[in-house]
Amino acid sequence: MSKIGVFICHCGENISATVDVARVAEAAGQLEGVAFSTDYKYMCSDPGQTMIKQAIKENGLNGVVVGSCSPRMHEPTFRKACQEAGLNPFMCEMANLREHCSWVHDKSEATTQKAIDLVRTLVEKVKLNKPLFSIQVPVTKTALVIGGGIAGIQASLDIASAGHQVILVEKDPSIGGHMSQLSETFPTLDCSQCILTPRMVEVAQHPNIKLMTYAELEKLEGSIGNFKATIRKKAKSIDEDLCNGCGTCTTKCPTKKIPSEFNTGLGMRTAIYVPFPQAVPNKPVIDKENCSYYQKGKCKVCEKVCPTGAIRFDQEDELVELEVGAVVIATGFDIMQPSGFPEYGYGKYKDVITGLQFERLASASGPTLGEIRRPSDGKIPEKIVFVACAGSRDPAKGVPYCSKICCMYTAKHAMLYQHKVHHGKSYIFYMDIRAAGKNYEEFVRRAIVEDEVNYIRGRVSKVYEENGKLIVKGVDTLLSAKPVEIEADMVVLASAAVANPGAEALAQKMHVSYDSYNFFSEAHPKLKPVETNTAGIFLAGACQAPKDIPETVSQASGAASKVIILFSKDELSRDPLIAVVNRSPAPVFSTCVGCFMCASACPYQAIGEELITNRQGKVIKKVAKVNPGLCQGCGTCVAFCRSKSIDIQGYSNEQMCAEVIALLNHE
Amino acid sequence: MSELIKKAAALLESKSVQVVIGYGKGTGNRTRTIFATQVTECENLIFDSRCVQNLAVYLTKLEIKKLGKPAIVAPVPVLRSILQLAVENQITESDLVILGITSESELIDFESFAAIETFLTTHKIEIEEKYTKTIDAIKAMPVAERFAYWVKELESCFKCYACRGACPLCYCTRCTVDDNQPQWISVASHPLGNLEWHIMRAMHLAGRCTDCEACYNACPMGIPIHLLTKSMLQDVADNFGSYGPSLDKQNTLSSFKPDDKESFIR
Amino acid sequence: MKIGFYPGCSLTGSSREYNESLLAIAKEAGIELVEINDWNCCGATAAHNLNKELSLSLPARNLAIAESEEMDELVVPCAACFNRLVMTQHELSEKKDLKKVISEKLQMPFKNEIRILNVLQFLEKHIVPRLDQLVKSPLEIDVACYYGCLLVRPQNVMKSERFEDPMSMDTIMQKLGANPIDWPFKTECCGAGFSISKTEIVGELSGKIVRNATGRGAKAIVVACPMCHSNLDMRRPAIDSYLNMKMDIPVIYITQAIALAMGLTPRQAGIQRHFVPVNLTVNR
Amino acid sequence: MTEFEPKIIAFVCNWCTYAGADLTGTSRIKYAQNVKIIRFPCTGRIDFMLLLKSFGEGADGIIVSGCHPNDCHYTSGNFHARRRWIMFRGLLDMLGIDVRRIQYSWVSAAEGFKWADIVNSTVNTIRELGPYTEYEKVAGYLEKEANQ
Repeated sequence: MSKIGVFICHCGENISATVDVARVAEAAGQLEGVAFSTDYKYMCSDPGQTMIKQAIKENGLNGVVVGSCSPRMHEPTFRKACQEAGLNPFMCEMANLREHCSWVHDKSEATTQKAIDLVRTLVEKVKLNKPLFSIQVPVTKTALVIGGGIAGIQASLDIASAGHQVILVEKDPSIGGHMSQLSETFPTLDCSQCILTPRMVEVAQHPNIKLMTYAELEKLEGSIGNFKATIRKKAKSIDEDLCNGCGTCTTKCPTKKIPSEFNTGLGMRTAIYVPFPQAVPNKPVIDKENCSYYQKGKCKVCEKVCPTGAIRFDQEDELVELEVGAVVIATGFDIMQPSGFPEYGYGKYKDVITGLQFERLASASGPTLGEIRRPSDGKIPEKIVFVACAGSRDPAKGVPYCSKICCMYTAKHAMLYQHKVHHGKSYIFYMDIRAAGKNYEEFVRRAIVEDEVNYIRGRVSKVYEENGKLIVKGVDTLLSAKPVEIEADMVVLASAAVANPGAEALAQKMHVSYDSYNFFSEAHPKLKPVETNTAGIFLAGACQAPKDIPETVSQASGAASKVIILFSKDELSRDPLIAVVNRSPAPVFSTCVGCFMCASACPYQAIGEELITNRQGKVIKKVAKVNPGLCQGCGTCVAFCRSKSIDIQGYSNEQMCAEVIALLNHE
Repeated sequence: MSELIKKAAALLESKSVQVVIGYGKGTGNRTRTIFATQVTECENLIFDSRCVQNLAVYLTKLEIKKLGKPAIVAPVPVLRSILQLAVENQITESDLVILGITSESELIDFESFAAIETFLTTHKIEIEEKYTKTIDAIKAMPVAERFAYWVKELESCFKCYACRGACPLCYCTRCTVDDNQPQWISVASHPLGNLEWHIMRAMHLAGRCTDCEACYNACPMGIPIHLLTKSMLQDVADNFGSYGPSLDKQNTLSSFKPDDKESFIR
Repeated sequence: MKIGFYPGCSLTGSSREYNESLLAIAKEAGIELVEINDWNCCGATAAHNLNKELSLSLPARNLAIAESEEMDELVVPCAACFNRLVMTQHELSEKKDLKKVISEKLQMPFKNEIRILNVLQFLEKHIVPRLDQLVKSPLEIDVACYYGCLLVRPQNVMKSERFEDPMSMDTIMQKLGANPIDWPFKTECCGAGFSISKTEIVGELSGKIVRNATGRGAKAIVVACPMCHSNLDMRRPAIDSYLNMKMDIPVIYITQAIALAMGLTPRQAGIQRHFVPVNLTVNR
Repeated sequence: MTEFEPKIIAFVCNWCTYAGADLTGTSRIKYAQNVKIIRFPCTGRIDFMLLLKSFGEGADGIIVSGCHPNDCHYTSGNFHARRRWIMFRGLLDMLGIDVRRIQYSWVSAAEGFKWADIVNSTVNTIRELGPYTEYEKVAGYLEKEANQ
């Protein structure tokens, strides 16, 4: 006999403002099999949970329905409360009265009626729930960190320092990421490389970190605690054990005019190259696309000059399979492609550059050794215009969001320029100045007051060249409210921060969600900012959304601590919501007829064969069998099975049918 | 078909098989299935154009399996069913001997299921024009009229399940129509139950049906249920390329292509 | 396929040459443009600031007539008319309730499904594919393609990717043998509706456009909007007075350029109707 | 006479559309009350028999929604579902069951607006089509018998 308890939450006023919660509780109380029904202001609060526990004990409830927020929010909370009261946690279900009802409808009879319908539906489901028991699986205590920028470096160091193994995979020849390209950092103006490179070296030397550069994730299978990752180690054409990083090859390589990625095309590199002097590992790779030997079959100069004989032209990509228990994604961001704003003439005029290019110009290790010289003729620009929000906050450019870092780095750029070119004039066109952060506003003030940077509130409509000058047409919306034109020597675009071009494909490989801009989605915007929806995969840094260095480092440490928590136990419990093949009395044994269409449909190869034998050991029947360690509970097999011989716990055929019938039959 | 009789008798004689499933003379001008377990019974075997039952249906029946290893008289439609049953892991090559018969009524041996597949590549399933025309005509009706047409057609169904019994691919130990936990399909033979039953039957044959028409031939009320499976065959061809059983091709519904095309999902 | 044609007021008045040249090239390409019957004002300039329902009903009536005449596409050469018709179609397809209201006012069936083409879209779809055969005397001159504001906006409705730096007219002009110059004033404001009320503003804004085009070596400005044409051509005295010099660069419609390249006579292209004399044969 | 309020049932996957509908809620985007959601782990789990059951139980319309192609949490459940829907839709169409009454869609966890749009446009479509009386008549046969 069902004895179901129904608990309707007001969620403060979030639900009760549009749903008559008392009526919902009353209506639920009249449903067959409901032994207890009530409403309360905050079900998830301590008194709310106590109320549930008491009701379970006092009324001998064998099922619970909580009508409150989304189960994606509090299902674990209420299941745990039930468990503490001695009820199997899987006998608790949630009706989503907030996200799917009170928040999306106005106050009305229909809204209350819908809430009643949702509760009734879940009551009918829970009547058919069966006690289930978590599955224990061992944990592989090795973490995979993807991306070797500051986020990946921080996460790796934290996990490794807690005593766990880390494999850090970086697609470029060196770790360091965007931070290694920056000149100085706001708001302290300390040199980016000076604070980053010690961390890079630490990664290289840490006994628990295995570094794989020039490598990318090819495939990820399995689930939390037991992932199997396949990494493609791209051929570096170098025997890393032999190479001693002397650099002779890079100085002798005859192909010298390749735009350097590290210097954002403002400097050149050779075909065999180390991206920058402080690279980790400090060993070169051959860029096959540009190498004369690979392209034309002649040269091999590097091989001739290499003192250790480390060049390997026949090296091929290598696929490495790794067992890992957790994954941290730290793949960072990219900046909007120049084709995004033809009206600013990027690509057409050499002296229209991006903010990242300006970083290289201002960097002591950059192509101009830190002098601000414009790319076209090497002259020191007398007048620079900075365009904030180049692409950002502009739905027409596909970037309606704020890129968050540009206000600060643009102030920094103007400041650095003023420090280096005292008589120069700098202008910043901006929409708003967003300087929320410790010492940020003070920093911007300094740029305005002390360094006399001219801030113009308005947008730039066009940049074009006339008589050797870049004419910047914009509008000053504050004082004059008139169009302004500035004749500049150089224009710096604070191009929008966008997701990496490979982000979508990577997300699909790992089956994590991503948003409409291809940034990875966190599991909850407030309470689970470093988790993804896929258990065991965590996020760090700008791959989730644009963020600055301190924020990135904090999130990386957050992700690391989540991994360390996961690794703190030898086994972890998994929800037992998996598929099961039925059993029936002899002579049928199971209604499964062994067509194995389920097996070919299963995305996890979780379905195998089972031979049913009689007492003499003779095979009577061959049926499907689900491997509970591999099954992830998608239920694709269930919908396939013609004879309904395979079913999924927690979403069983009976439960789903009961829900359909209950949902559609009111009164 | 003295050659067929000779061959069948030899198989029984040598104890290579224990039973020969074939066609025999029935009452009047009709034929019936015979199960020859003795050499002498082989003389009753016949084969002519009247032999349209799909004998493959017996291969999965428990009562027949009890008789021992069978040899089966297999004209083209039966061969298709045998191949599909092989795809679905219901029979293995060592389980049976196939007495194949070509469309020219000549005997043909098959060493393996693969050989059947090769043979069938020259005997592809083709939906006759009279059927495509009927299907097109039905699809051209306004939706309400079409629905009324089928409700009327299905009205005479009294759920005898002859269609299920005749279909070589309906071999489930327990049919979902008989499942009452949950009650998937309304039990009685009223319009809703009939409609649900025939939708389920057709869907369960989606991408599997080999177009033998055994279901239609078996229906005592002459309901054109084969039009449903034929229409689905067309859908398979239109959406996923070719149809027909194949050993190395995955079943239509348990496989997919990432770029499968449709036009109705928003 | 039946292609409808909505001329609007300008094409029957101040920009008759636009009308003449469009029909001439369509005829030359063997395309019939059927003028919709009993068309009415598109409601440009004033209506959408004064009366929302009226501003939607006016264009909607034209669309409904085109539908009733079983047209698949409707060509609207005037950029202002085009903007009103497209905006109406967009708004009514987004807001079903509003569409119901407007349909009732129209008192005729209205599906709101006709494809509306501006002149550039029409040319790209129907004329450009036939240009290879039709161009008889290529226009080997430097031209400045001027788009103005309404042809490519608003971005979210027009879905144009390069709305700040459009290229479609440039591509067509290239096909005619001309050399479209790279210049930054393609979408700058010409002064538009101030043409009559505040002519001196037009003088300044259009003046900058004319000066830049001339300065970059263009021998003609090519337009696709009657309003742009009026301001750049008719308001030349105001322009000259702002610039303090006499500008003689002619302003032609893209359809006229095509007509000339097709070898039609200047009169067939209607170029005798301009204020600034057009003589494109100079550097042949 | 009161306006016809369609009964619409939505079968959605847990990872994309259910989360997308949650986002509709957190974004406070309003939609019609007529649609009620049942949560499935994956579109691959959604049995066509449940859709049939819904019409039998009096649904006027159905929404089936899950992750976009390539985005399935379980790799390929939605691809399998898509094939099944293609076949099922063809069969229903052949039988004269009004396929306009089943709206299939891909709504990701980030598409709160799209979910509201799918709901509202489906409610509008079903409102225009009216109650599914043809099917009700067939289904109602049972009740009539029971009442006698």
